[in-house]
Amino acid sequence: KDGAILVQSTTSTANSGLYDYLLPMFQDKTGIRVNVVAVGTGQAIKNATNCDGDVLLVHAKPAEEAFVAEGGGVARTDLMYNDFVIVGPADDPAGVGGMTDVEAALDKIAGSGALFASRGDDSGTHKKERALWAEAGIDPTTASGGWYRETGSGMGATLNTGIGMGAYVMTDRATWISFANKQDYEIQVQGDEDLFNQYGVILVNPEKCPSVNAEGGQAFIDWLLSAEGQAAIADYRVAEQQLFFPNAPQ
Amino acid sequence: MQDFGEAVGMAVSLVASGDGDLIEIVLLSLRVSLTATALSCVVGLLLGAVLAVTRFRGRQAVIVAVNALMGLPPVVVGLLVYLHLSRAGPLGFLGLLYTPTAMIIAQTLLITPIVTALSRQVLEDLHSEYAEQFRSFCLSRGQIVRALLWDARYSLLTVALAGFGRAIAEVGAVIIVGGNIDHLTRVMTTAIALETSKGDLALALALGLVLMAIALAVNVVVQGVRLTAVRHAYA
Amino acid sequence: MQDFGEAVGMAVSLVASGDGDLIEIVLLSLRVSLTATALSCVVGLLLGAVLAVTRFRGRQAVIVAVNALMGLPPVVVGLLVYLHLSRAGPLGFLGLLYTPTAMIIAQTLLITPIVTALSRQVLEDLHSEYAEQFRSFCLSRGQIVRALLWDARYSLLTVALAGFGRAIAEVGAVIIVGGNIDHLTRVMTTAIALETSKGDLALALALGLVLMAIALAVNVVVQGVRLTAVRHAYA
Amino acid sequence: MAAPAAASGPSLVPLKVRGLGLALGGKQLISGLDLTIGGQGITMVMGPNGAGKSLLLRLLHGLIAPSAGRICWGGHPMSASVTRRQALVFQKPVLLRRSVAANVDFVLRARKGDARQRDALLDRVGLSDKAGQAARLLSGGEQQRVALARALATGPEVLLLDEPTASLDPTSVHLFESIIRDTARQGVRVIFVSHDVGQARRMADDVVFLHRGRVVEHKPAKGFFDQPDTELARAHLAGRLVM
Amino acid sequence: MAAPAAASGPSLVPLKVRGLGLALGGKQLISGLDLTIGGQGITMVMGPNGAGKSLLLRLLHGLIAPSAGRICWGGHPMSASVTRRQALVFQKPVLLRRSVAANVDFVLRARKGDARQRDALLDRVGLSDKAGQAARLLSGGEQQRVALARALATGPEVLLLDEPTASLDPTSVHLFESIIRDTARQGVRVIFVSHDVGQARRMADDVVFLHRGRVVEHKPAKGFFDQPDTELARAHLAGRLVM
Ligand SMILES: Nc1ncnc2c1ncn2[C@@H]1O[C@H](COP(=O)(O)OP(=O)(O)OP(=O)(O)O)[C@@H](O)[C@H]1O
Ligand SMILES: Nc1ncnc2c1ncn2[C@@H]1O[C@H](COP(=O)(O)OP(=O)(O)OP(=O)(O)O)[C@@H](O)[C@H]1O
Ligand SMILES: [Mg+2]
Ligand SMILES: [Mg+2]
Repeated sequence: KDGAILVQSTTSTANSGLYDYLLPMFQDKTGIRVNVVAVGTGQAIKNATNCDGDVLLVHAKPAEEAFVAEGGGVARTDLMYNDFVIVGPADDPAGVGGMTDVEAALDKIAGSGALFASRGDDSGTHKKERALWAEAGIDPTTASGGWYRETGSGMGATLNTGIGMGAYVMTDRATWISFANKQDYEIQVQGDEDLFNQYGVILVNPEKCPSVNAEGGQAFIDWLLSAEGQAAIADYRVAEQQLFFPNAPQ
Repeated sequence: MQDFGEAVGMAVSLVASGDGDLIEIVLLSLRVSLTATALSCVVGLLLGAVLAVTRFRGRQAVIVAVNALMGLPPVVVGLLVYLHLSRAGPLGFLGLLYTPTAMIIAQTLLITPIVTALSRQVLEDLHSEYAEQFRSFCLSRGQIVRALLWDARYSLLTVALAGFGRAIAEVGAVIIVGGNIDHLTRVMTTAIALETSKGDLALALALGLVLMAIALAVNVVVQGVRLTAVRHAYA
Repeated sequence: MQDFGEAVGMAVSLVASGDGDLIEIVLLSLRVSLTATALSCVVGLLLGAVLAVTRFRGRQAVIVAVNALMGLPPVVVGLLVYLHLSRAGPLGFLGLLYTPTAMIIAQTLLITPIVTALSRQVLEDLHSEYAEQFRSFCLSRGQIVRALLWDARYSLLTVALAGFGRAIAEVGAVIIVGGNIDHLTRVMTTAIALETSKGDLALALALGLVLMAIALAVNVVVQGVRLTAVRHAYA
Repeated sequence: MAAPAAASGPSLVPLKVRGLGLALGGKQLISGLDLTIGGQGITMVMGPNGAGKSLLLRLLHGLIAPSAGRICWGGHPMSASVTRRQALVFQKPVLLRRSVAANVDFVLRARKGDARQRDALLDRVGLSDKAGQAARLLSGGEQQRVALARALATGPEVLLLDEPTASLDPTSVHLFESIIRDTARQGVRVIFVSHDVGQARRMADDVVFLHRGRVVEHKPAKGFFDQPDTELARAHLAGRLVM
Repeated sequence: MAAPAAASGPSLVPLKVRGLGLALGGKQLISGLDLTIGGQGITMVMGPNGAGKSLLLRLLHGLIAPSAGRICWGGHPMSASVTRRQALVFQKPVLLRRSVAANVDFVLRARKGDARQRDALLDRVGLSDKAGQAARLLSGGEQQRVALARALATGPEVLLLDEPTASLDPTSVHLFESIIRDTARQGVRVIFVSHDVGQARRMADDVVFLHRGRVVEHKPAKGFFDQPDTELARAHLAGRLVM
């Protein structure tokens, strides 16, 4: 147990199976065991603020930067990205299939009366979704409980719920590809630059939190950002699709 | 730990503010869990009584199974109900998924075994005293069951409260079949889970305190009824 | 609904395969929940017995409070334990967060009120018969408590099983204080929650069935012990 | 009072018991017990503590199944419908956690008796003024009264009484004896367990003397008391039966 | 058998009861009861069902608190330490869900008595051969024996007996009477409730006659039985007391 490090992570990376792929490689190389706690982004940051973790790996850039600014973390580094997509039932009641302009697609969904399931949990994904609605000039919360359904849950749970009620859902691609309960759902909207989804990695500040395993944590971050780690991220595939695209600054 | 102090203050001001959203959530929690408790008492007390008074081959096995079902995980109950009520499921046409009704169904399934197992034990203990006298009176099974339920009613209240406690505290099943949809199916526990995942632990705890206050209020009412009734009753 | 058939098959082959990861998770679940049940029986049965036999001002209030605490939401317990054990918390120096010990603590807190409330009722019912005789014997409170616990032991087993059921099925508390860390703190219920969030409902259900099988096994063992003991015992 | 439901089929007497045996908890408590009770009247069952008197009443009432032998009531083998036509006053009254009145009402309702009988029944056993009281808070003797009232409420053809006057005061003993004699006179067959030799002399038409689960003697009362056949019975009546 | 623990302080007699009152459930069950019991011997308490005999024993034993008046045992007001020096055999024996032997052991252990007394006690009440049996499956009379054995196991200075022979066979009644007489002779003060007039004549040194929660008469036995002062007592003894 000694020497092991604890990563506070979002559920999306954990649920995609990325860690199951990466961690054995890292451990083989360094002998350091990595334990992952996968929770909502907000809870992950809160846990890290309470010093309950060595590394933070989430996707909510403004919140991450605030965390570092307040002294919770040493520094934030871009790690990888993927993108968000909007999935919907095959019969596509709002007729958004194939659209690449996400604001237009949201506008159409809002106008059609078709259901839209939002995470509603203040997570990175949820924040992104709200920003997109704002850009589309729509305030869906006025329809909360109507066609706009805020599930207040993680990505997987929101997908289960959305699919259960036939609602459109915005999800990160990694979660979607590895999601097993797709039923008749398909990706309807993708490819807009606005759907970009950046992941960052932060070492929890050992000055503020003396219990932090700074050495191990830094080793893990260094490995992730190294050419080897980045290549490993790029190599991870589910259903023959790449889930994450490494973009650490070289 | 400052969160805890913060939570207490927040809980008080939440309650004091009479926030409309909170009231909505509280009322839905009560509606769902009280209905589920009532339904599972109807079924569970009867089943428990029948198990307590009848002797049949395999009875021990049934008792073991019911006791084991007290360990039914809420998530599993949620999934089973979800699979039945989902659009692809056999009862999908009812359109019940993500409604309070679905949540009531799930909680009822979850706590019926608890009420059954515990009331079986309570009633069997009482029946060990009454059994021969009842057989002498040649009572029908229905008469025996009714007499036991009536004479053990004060002890059974505690059983019902255990069921209610499980229901009102439960999150795994209602979040799957209810979806924690704001203004539709959000209850106290799913709201707490949400605030927790947001990292707003103080608010989550504050909601938890409110929930405990509600549970306490229900228990006070029940105890009040019990004491009033006992005053006119027969040891 | 095909998921359900799939789940049954999957559960069978999971168990048959003797998968090492599954065994690890099962053993941890059992270790955590059995330990928590044992601890809460030590505390809860004693408290329940003391509440059953003593009369003091405010006793009714304590009983109502304990009954209400049966409705303690696991997430709230998880948060409270988290806030204490977190590095930033008062007991953070112990380094217990995200360990099985933390999970045991959380589950113990969760089920102790259940064991207390239910055993209080069972023992009070028995005590109503014994009370005068015991007072005539001038027993100390400790002697009374011990005698009641012993004479009610078969009924109290059902109470303990209710506590165990709540513990083994519980996910909200252990996931917060345990973190559902693979190979460290992953138990059956957190694994089920994980598979559910991955959308692998069949696997989630299969794990749920395995969990039920475990609960059943525990209950079979307990019932076996009970029946063997009753055969040598006194009505 | 409920008149015996004589209309409900052929009579339950004579009672014929053949080769009755009962083993419980690995012990042979009753063995090879033969007994024939016919006609009308009151049969007293006597015998030392632990002889098996209460077990015999339970067997005759169908509450426990014998491990050997047969019990026939008027040609009917033991069955629920035979039980229904009898009433048993237990040695320890088992009262419901209800009022005295509710205890009687319970039986009247369960047996579809006439609800208006209740007050008459309570009056007859001297409990009119306790109707509203919690039955389980009654004194020992008062509890036995409730038990008798309930038994009468079923309108039995056979009345099995297990030491029903053990806790009664002398006046009430006489009252009960006269109630029971009246009941017997109306055609109800009474089988009565008692340790009270004086009572047995006053009440019995015939006496069954049990010892260690066997019928040692069964004789008309006069003969039994004046000239018991066995040394056991003689010693019992004299209060010097050594175990 | 446990000899009375006479060493444990000044004697509990005389008993003085002054103005004793008890109200339960809104009913005045005992009122203005005065009673003085001194010296040695056996005091019989008699009276009709519901007179308050069992309640009086409970009050004298400190199990319930009076609503008026005082009880003094040898100058000590009622207290736990007085209760500890007494034993009460209840009208309905309350047996633990254990074996006969364990029921006696329980008391011996609780009162730090000598564990080796158990077999002697069981032998004395005629239960040696039932030591291993479940106490609650015993016959009525056997249960009363266990209750007496347990009471003797506490080595009391005062023995309160509530109809302890009501379910016993004639031989055992004699056995119990001689045990109780022996115990009284060893200096234990015995207060004995019974409905059995014959027994009272055999045993009593003095008689307290209770009626409706009041002491109607308290006289030496001979005087009470031959020449009761009151019509009530006369009627009671004759079995013709009308309520
Ligand atoms: N379930 C049982 N298991 C073992 N022994 C039993 C059981 N029930 C009764 N006995 C024993 O059977 C014997 C006869 O019991 P029963 O109650 O018939 O006695 P009884 O003749 O009615 O005595 P009493 O005059 O004391 O009432 C007793 O010794 C009792 O201990
Ligand atoms: N808790 C109570 N509440 C109300 N009434 C009670 C309570 N306890 C006893 N009584 C009544 O008090 C009266 C006296 O009871 P007690 O048991 O002392 O009678 P007793 O003289 O022992 O009669 P018995 O000869 O039948 O044993 C009875 O009428 C009984 O119904
Ligand atoms: Mg008997
Ligand atoms: Mg009495």
